[in-house]
Amino acid sequence: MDIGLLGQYLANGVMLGTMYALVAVGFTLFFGVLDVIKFSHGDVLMIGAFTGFTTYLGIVAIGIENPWVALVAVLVVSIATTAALGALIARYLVLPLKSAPPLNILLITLMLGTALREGVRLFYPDGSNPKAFPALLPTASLELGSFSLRADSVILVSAGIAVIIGLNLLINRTRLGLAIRAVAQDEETAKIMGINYTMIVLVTFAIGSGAAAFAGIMNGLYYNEVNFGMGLLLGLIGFSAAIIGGLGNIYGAILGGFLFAGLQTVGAVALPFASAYKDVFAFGVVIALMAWKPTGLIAERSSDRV
Amino acid sequence: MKDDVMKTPIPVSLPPLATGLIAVAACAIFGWLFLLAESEVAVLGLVLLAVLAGWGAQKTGLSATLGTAMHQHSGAMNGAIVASLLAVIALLGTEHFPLLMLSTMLLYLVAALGLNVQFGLTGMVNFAGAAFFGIGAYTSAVLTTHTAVPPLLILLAGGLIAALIGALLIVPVVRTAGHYSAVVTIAFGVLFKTFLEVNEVLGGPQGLMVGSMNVFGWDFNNGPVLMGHEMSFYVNYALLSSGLAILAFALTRRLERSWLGLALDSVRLDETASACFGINVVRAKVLAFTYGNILAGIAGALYGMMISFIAPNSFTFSDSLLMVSIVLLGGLGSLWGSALAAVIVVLVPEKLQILQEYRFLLFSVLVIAMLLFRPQGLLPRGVRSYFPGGRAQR
Amino acid sequence: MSSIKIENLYTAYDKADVLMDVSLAVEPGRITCLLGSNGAGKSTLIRSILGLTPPRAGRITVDGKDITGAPTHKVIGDGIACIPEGRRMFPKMTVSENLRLGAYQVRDEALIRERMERVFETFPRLAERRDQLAGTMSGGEQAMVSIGRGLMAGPRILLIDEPSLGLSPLYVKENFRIIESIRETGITVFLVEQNVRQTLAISDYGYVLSGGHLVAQGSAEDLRNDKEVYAAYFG
Amino acid sequence: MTRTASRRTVLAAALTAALSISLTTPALAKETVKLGFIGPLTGGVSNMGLGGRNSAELAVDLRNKDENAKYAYELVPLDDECKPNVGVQVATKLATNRDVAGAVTHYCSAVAMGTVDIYHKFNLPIIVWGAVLPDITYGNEYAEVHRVNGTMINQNEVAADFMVAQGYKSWAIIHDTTDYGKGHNTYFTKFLTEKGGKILGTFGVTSDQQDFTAELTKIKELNPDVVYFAGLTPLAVRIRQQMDKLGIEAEFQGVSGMKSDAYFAGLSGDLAEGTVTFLEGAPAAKLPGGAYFMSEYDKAGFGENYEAYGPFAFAAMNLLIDAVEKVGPDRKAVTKYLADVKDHESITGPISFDDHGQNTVALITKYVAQDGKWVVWEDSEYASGKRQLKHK
Repeated sequence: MDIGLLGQYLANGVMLGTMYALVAVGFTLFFGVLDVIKFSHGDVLMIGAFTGFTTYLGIVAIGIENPWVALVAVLVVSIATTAALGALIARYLVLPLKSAPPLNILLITLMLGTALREGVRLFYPDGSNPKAFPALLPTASLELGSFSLRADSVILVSAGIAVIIGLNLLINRTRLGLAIRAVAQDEETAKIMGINYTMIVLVTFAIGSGAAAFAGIMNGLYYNEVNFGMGLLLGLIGFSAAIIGGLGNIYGAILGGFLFAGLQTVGAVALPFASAYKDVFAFGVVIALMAWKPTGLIAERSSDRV
Repeated sequence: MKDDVMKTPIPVSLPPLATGLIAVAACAIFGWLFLLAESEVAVLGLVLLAVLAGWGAQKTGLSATLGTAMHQHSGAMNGAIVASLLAVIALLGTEHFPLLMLSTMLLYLVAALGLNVQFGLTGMVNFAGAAFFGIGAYTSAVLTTHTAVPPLLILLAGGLIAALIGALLIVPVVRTAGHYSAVVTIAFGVLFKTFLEVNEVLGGPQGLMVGSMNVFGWDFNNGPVLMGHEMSFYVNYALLSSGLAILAFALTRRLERSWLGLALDSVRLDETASACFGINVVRAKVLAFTYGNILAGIAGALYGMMISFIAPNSFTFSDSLLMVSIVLLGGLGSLWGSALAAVIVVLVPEKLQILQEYRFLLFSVLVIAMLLFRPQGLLPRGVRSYFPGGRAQR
Repeated sequence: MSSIKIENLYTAYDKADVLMDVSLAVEPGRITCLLGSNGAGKSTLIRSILGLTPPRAGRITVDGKDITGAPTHKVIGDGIACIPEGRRMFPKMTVSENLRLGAYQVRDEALIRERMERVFETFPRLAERRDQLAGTMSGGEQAMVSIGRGLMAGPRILLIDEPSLGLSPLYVKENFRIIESIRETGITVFLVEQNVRQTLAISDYGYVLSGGHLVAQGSAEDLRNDKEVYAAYFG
Repeated sequence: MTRTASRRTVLAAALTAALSISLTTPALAKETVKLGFIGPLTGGVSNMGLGGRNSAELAVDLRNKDENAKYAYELVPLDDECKPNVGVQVATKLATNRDVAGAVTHYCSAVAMGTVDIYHKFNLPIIVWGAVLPDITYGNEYAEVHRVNGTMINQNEVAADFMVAQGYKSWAIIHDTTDYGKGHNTYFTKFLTEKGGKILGTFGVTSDQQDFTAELTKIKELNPDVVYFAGLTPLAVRIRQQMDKLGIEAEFQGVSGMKSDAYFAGLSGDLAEGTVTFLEGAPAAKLPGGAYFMSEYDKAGFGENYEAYGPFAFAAMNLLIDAVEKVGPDRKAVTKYLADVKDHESITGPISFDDHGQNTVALITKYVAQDGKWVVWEDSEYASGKRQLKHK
């Protein structure tokens, strides 16, 4: 295999890994503050993508043509809507079930995911078919032999990594982040410190969901297509990535995301059996990894959250 | 499908046993009507009735009386429940479809009981229930088409193979806990389905035919003739599924109330403490995991024969979720809860067929509502009680 | 100078009452202690004041302001701070971050820095270890962090829950000395303890809680000398 | 009231728990005959199922408006979720309902394979409207089972012929791992190899896959003339889009499952331009009945498009109704009538069933994407030479 192709695979993998990592970070945040898995995360991502798509249609309808203006509007509206949705989910579905068996939250959010998905499929105009997400980024491409790198991919990956770094700084360097970490480590003591627990939980869910919306838009801009089922597998993979990395640890989520992307790419191109086995391969490795490192690659120590 | 789905206010003065028997009879009649209900009006009416009855039973203390009845007269009550199940099957007699649904429900219950031992007792999550169910079904497909193994043995083989393949997961499942083991089973579920689809040997995405059940020359795909009337061939499957469900129920109950059950409970509550008391945590987990998979495998094997055609699409992650919902909706560790939830999870989406494409939306909203209003499950498990010999009482 | 007044308080977990008809007053500028054995309901009382376990009935006022059942962060906002039982570090945070959290509701960064310096003066050991993770410190050091954290908020009233629990006698003595010095700065202290002798030695007034009921009260000196109470409750 | 409206009513009724809904049509003197429809109404391929359901519904509604119809028809639509076990359930439900005289069933082949036994066992005459696996009709001797659409055999033979004639030499194949995608792959590979085409690589992908860059990068390395895709529209859209991302210049060739307007709705710019695909049956728009179907479908105001197989569902339902009109709502009689169907006019071309109930006039129409529409090849500017398919 020549270097160009290798570079191409690498570029694909990085793109994929960035998206997975963004989703995984959300899982890790929710798990950190509330010890819960919010399984509707993938579908919230889909809602973010559809909100962005609808915003774009609206922008075009009022006659704004500039793609950068459209992009900003799409991002702002979709992240805000999805963040609000995340906070609502936390307030009305997750917090009320805190004292119930933890699996119930998993089930209720799974069901919510189904409801969101079905809702879009049934009530969004022609929702059961894929939608063409506009290409708002410059598409100039750099061709180096068999390696083709497009400007939009570069922008997307950079933006995605910037968001992850930003989230990391937010968690580790700000007063809000301090409160989030405090809640994650010891809810009750955090309250005693005067932290408004409910508010922090809602804000965390809003942040995680906003990140999902960003991932959704990124997905749309990259694949130029969104559909009602896009969140299902992404959610599943994001969850697996968060777990193999080690739950409650942002670095773990990032590691897990890139690892999963790598496994899929390797499974599809570098292994002797048919490429359709790539998911079998990727998930098989996940199982083996869990047997080897039962608490993830970056192990969660006693109460190492966020 | 019993206990709580009670209706008609009964004077509290009746002795618990009488109340209990009337309740069981009422549930049986209700179940029979619900299975037969076709029109949206009838279905809606019955659902409303059940909700009202459940609510009423709580309010009037009827459910407490029922609890007492189950507690004090377990022999009579269990007998009555089995009898009314048989009565419902007999009443349905020639009705193919309701019998098919009833059998499906019972088989899902068997699998859910297995999961309940994993989830509810031992605290091990398993999101690959449908995969183990599927392993059973595929085992029966291969064995009925390619071998002459007696079908009753095939059921056992289904359970055994499910346990064997499950053994591959034992290391990661035992070593991990909580969400980490959730991901192991989720990964396995996805892997299983994808493998079946990609692979050609087991029929690929197309699926496989499954031979019918056959006990000593009695082919289950021919309707039995009873007093000159030909019954639906599904009566065979309904009877066998009932037998399987009753057996699984009794066995699981027995397990729950034995020393072993106590050990599993303590593993769930505190692994470290259990280890301190000399409980072999690893062995307990291996046992619970295997037990659950065997039940799922056996149920799947019979399900495959009944449905007579299987494909990877029938054993997806979302099917595993249905099984998980049965366990959680019923209440973790609650066997009767699983029974009630199996009815809801299997039957309600089917009855919602009248809503066509809207049915899953409504179903998911319903489950969300149920979880919000009854976070501990519909019939939460009572405080455990250990009885030497495992007999009765609750 | 601030005070807490508790009137006819009932608090329950699930359906079982843990506190029954408890009334007491924490006088401004003094150390008021609450004594009682394990399970008497002492910590529940603290939780009730803080709003962690809202009372079922009764009234809690701080300087005349009703805080019954208010959310915890509001109670803290009213000038109350708490040094919780068992110290409760944020184990994966550094000493400075733990201290910083003590002043979570303080917005003035300069003030926070100033207070942190004062804590480091009081506990020079912490100054050396400000970047160490709290979870990796010894029990005694954690106790210092916990007390320091309580002071970071600059409270008017400080609730201290069993500061001697699980500490070596040397540290216990040191802690009580510091608590006594806290009073000197004008902070009202409500001290909950099992350690009768040392507690009464530094307190001004005391209450005795048993089985959820208040069974005795009096000045620290009276309680010290009350043979009956001693025999009945602290045997 | 139209069916769509009544469905909404049912939903509203269920949600508000209002019991008083009236679904009864105004009193008619006619006897009511129930006809079934089964397809995937939920899940990933529900767009196809809903399109089929709407079309079948339209056939029933139109006939009910006809004064000369002997019976009043009522549609019993059921959802098989594209899962064999659910399919067996609903097939049993339908087949054991004595009021149902016949049914138009299944889009998913695996489901149809699982249910044909049931129809045979309970003697319910059915017409398959979308499933393309040959074995559904050819794998058994059941008199009850018929199919109006062609099998994937016909389609791929025409496809291979046509593409080789266009001068293409080498192919890369992507197929989804469902029965649909794998089946198409099998037959296309067979016919293409026979006709001398060269297959450079075959890639299986899962039906919910989003990212194809790994497979496509490998395809880029293989450098084929054509990328053949066997699967449905959503994946086709993603693959075409990502081919462009990676700068793959090959011609894109599809199968019947992507002959949907959603292909254009899903693709930005002119990426769709020049894609070729194949569909069984005559082009609906060209037959007199086809134009009528399209305008009536628009008028009925369904929320979803009729998609590639809607016309088949419409044709199948009409055929079934014709049978009932002729011989009455008796299952045996309907089965017997269907066995002898020869050159029955339909919007997808004439229908003639062979011994296995398979429509033998499996006309295959070639389509090319031109200016955001699927245009019949012979009418296109590509055929006339005004435009060129992609040749490297």
